Amino acid sequence: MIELLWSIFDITLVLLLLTLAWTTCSTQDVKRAVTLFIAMGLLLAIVWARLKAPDLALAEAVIGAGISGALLLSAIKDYPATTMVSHRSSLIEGIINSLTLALTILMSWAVWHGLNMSDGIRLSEQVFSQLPVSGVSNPVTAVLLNYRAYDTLLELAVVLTAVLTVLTLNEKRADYESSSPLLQGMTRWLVPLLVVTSGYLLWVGAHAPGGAFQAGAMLAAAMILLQLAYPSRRPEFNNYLLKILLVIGIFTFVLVGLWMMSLNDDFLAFTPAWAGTLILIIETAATVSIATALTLAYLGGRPRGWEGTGREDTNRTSRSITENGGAG
Amino acid sequence: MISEQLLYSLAGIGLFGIGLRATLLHHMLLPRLLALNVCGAGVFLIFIAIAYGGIEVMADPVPHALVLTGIVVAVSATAMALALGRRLEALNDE
Amino acid sequence: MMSGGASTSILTIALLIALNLLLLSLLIGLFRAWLGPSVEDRFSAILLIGTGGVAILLILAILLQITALYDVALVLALLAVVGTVALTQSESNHD
Amino acid sequence: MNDAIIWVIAIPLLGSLISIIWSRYASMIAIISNLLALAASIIIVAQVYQYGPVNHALGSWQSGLGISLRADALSSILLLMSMIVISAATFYAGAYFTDPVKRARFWPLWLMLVVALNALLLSGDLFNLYVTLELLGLSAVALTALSDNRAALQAAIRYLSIGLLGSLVFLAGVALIYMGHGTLDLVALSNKVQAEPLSQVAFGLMTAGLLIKSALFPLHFWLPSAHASAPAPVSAALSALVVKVAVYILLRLWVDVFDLVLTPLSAMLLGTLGAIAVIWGSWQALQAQRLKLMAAYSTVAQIGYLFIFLPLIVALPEGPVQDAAFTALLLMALTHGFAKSAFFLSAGVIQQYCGHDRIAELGGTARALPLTIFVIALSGVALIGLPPSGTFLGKWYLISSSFQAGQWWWVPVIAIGSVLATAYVFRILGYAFGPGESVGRVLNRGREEIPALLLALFATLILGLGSFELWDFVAQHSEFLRG
Amino acid sequence: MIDTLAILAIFSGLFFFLSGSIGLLRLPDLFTRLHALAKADNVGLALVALGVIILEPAVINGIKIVIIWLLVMAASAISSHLVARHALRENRKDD
Repeated sequence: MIELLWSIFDITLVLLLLTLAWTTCSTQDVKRAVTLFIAMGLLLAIVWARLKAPDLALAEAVIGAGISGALLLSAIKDYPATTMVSHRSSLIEGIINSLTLALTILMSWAVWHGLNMSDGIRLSEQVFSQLPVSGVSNPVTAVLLNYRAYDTLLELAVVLTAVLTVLTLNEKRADYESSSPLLQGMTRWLVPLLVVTSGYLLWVGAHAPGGAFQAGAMLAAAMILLQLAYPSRRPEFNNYLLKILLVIGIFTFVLVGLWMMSLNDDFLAFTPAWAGTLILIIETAATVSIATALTLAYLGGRPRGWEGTGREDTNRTSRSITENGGAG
Repeated sequence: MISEQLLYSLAGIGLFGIGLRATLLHHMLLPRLLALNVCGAGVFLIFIAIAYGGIEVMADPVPHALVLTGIVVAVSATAMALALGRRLEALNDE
Repeated sequence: MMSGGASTSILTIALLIALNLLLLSLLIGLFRAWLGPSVEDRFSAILLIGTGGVAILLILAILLQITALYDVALVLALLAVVGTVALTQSESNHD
Repeated sequence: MNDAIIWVIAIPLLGSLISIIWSRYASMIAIISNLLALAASIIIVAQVYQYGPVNHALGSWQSGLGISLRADALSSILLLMSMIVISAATFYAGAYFTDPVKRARFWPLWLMLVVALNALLLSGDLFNLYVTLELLGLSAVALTALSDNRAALQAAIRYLSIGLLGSLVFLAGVALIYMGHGTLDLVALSNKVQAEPLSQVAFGLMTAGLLIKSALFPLHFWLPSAHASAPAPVSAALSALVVKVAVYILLRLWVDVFDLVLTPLSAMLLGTLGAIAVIWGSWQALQAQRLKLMAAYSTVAQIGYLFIFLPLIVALPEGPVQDAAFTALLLMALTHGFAKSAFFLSAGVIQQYCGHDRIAELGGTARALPLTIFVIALSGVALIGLPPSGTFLGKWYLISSSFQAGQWWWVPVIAIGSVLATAYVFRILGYAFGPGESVGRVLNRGREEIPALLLALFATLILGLGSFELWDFVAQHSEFLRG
Repeated sequence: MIDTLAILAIFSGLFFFLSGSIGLLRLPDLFTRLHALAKADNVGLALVALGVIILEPAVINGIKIVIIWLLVMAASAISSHLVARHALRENRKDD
């Protein structure tokens, strides 16, 4: 009975997810697609929770419901066209359809074989056996910031690269109109709550689901909400400070890694006794950087005076020599 | 074999396929970006499905960490693509 | 926590039925998102997924005995607001 | 002891961060960090030469749980090549970007590209490869978009979405591998992977993802526009390095990890695609109206040559003959890297001088920019495969191993490709030496021309004449995984 | 006994959830739909949360659930307001 009920739940959830994905990808209206995509993000958070991945459910709840929704929605305004008809010929469409179908079947076949191959333990035994010397008791945080900390370092570099590109390409979006007083009233108590929750997630990450990314994204959501509620009363940040906030995460990470290399021979080889503290320091710095990066990405471009030369206004006219070097 | 693993990893493959198809079909940036995100969600679902070990068993934390990294990368790439599209629109308007 | 034999399984079954019914209510709500016709109808469907999602997470937390899912529910509740604000604000300033 | 392997990644990363904050001194920071990283890469090559493959377990965790960085002959040589090309392009870029705003935007992203290249070449872990691929893809797209015109942005958007698709397909393969084998470490995997359905499909997915990134025909469609519309130093890095490191991962996976999965038939298929790429790319290069577009199509062709080696390596018996083919492949990749970057840098000089890069209107440039045209001619020598360039030796071995493997049909492909390459190189030289508007004085743009010249000399002389050292080195130290 | 109470609370919550969803699907226009959804979902979530609190032994988690419930209450009030306002504005624009 219990098994059966779980199965019904699982199958319904999966079908719902697939249907949402399909409608997201095949609807004709961009706005509708984005709305459905946000719904799919919420549903994914439930799927992660169901599959006992609370860390991911947290991240998906912040990202799917908040950040990427806000990013995509503000982007819709940048595009004049709102329909998404594909212009492929029916022949090419047929080829694409049969190719993807074949690939899907092939992969399903592989998975069918593959699930029986592994012992099902994989790396988890190692992860748990080394947990006492990793400095944290949440295994996912241990993987992210100790065993595979290098991946996380490069991931922060990816975030930085993306936000640098955003800052390079565009100037900040024009401000919205004023918003409703009710929204502003809500913002007044919601933003502190978001900030407190962010701090809580950062702190709790050591021994329970949570961590730098969830906390950073939460903080960014608070900033985005402020921006939405008080569009005109925008705080003038010192750009120099912003730049430091943007890079401090990776900077701390690399420096700690190198310091540990000087002590323990290997890059990022934390001394077990200090590992907990060091991880918390790195995570705090990373939270700040991620929050700054996501907020800047939402703003859509560089704030005034970002490049420090006072020449931003002439940017649009100063073209490089490669102007006529466009591809055919 | 755990049946949830099979079900959810097949669902992941399904999402991957739907996303892949739409990525190849669409020309425009925004639909294509949504499709790529769906595609990525599919891959992430495969990872998490195989990490699942049953109601009473601790899940394998390694795929969880990998997917967390993947989600961050996906969000960054989305933000970057949107910025490129915005700049292109601005240039088109000039 | 669930204590003892028979009542535990009855409780589990009851919770599972509740879980399935909640999912059903999400399904019905999503039908509205699919039908539309207006943008606002889709927004309201998202509102429903937000609230229903919180309820599902609460029940999953008991069933799977992962207390961290309360945090997820909290975060979902918080962020659903931000999402809705983003939806309505960015839309209403459309020119 | 083996810290150089960290410094080669950490230095450009720190340089990138510092150049964001002190953007005024960004050029200086970039040059210094590049030179330091170059020194570190030389140390790595020396270490590999002396002691064999280098291994650095990050975080001191046993590999499997943690990530390992590894360098062997193949990766360290490619690392050195990439650092030499990058350093030359760095000096070049210091003079190329005159606008301080543009320069401030360029350096952090450029250093991030260096981080990505080096991290990718040294990575010994499948998921880490995915992250480095994404970092590489995003920074390459960002640099392409720096041209800031419509063509460049359209190319960048296409480049980005194709690149993302490629890495997601790759990641799907990684997921299947983890499902079946429970590890992501390349060494551990090389002992576990058998020819069973899961590994075959995973292998196919990873190969497909990387083929997109390495622009093998018919998946090359995104390359010409992106490489042709990027700023010149970026084009040089994209064509010479970014495409090539994708081929590097493919080779690593094929030869070291999936050697049991790779069937002669699939190798033959890829070889055939390579052959088509050689002819089609060369033909398109001959048709191209613009210098940089021509170079981009030539890259498509040159990548094709690398894939022709694959069925040969699979067919040849293990031992010195196979090693020779392997080394020849490496030699071709290196020579093309140096030659193509020199070519793009020179094309950039011409573009700045003429204000365009239309081939038909290049008349008179040979008199105005003699050194640059000389560099183009030199790299042309390498692209065609004339002695003493490295390509000559590479093609020589390609032909001889074709006969040894009994696959003579590659020989006419190579011949046609070389004839077409001769045609497109001489077409440019013909226009360049042709009559044009009278130009005043002979221009001297040392800071841009000398790096290009050095790269071209590497391609033609040093690699050609010093190839026997390379031969020894690779023969002795290619046991990255095989142990 | 306690379990029965919890199940009772959760199932009466479910009733509200389902009626909210059906309302969203069947009611004639946006504003009645929004009204039904917000009211029903809030009561529904309150009851489900009550049930979960009964089952949850740790006090801290109980407090968390109360916070979640309060949040969702406030959020859905504001969200429905924003969606409705948005609908009004858009309609005005169309006129």
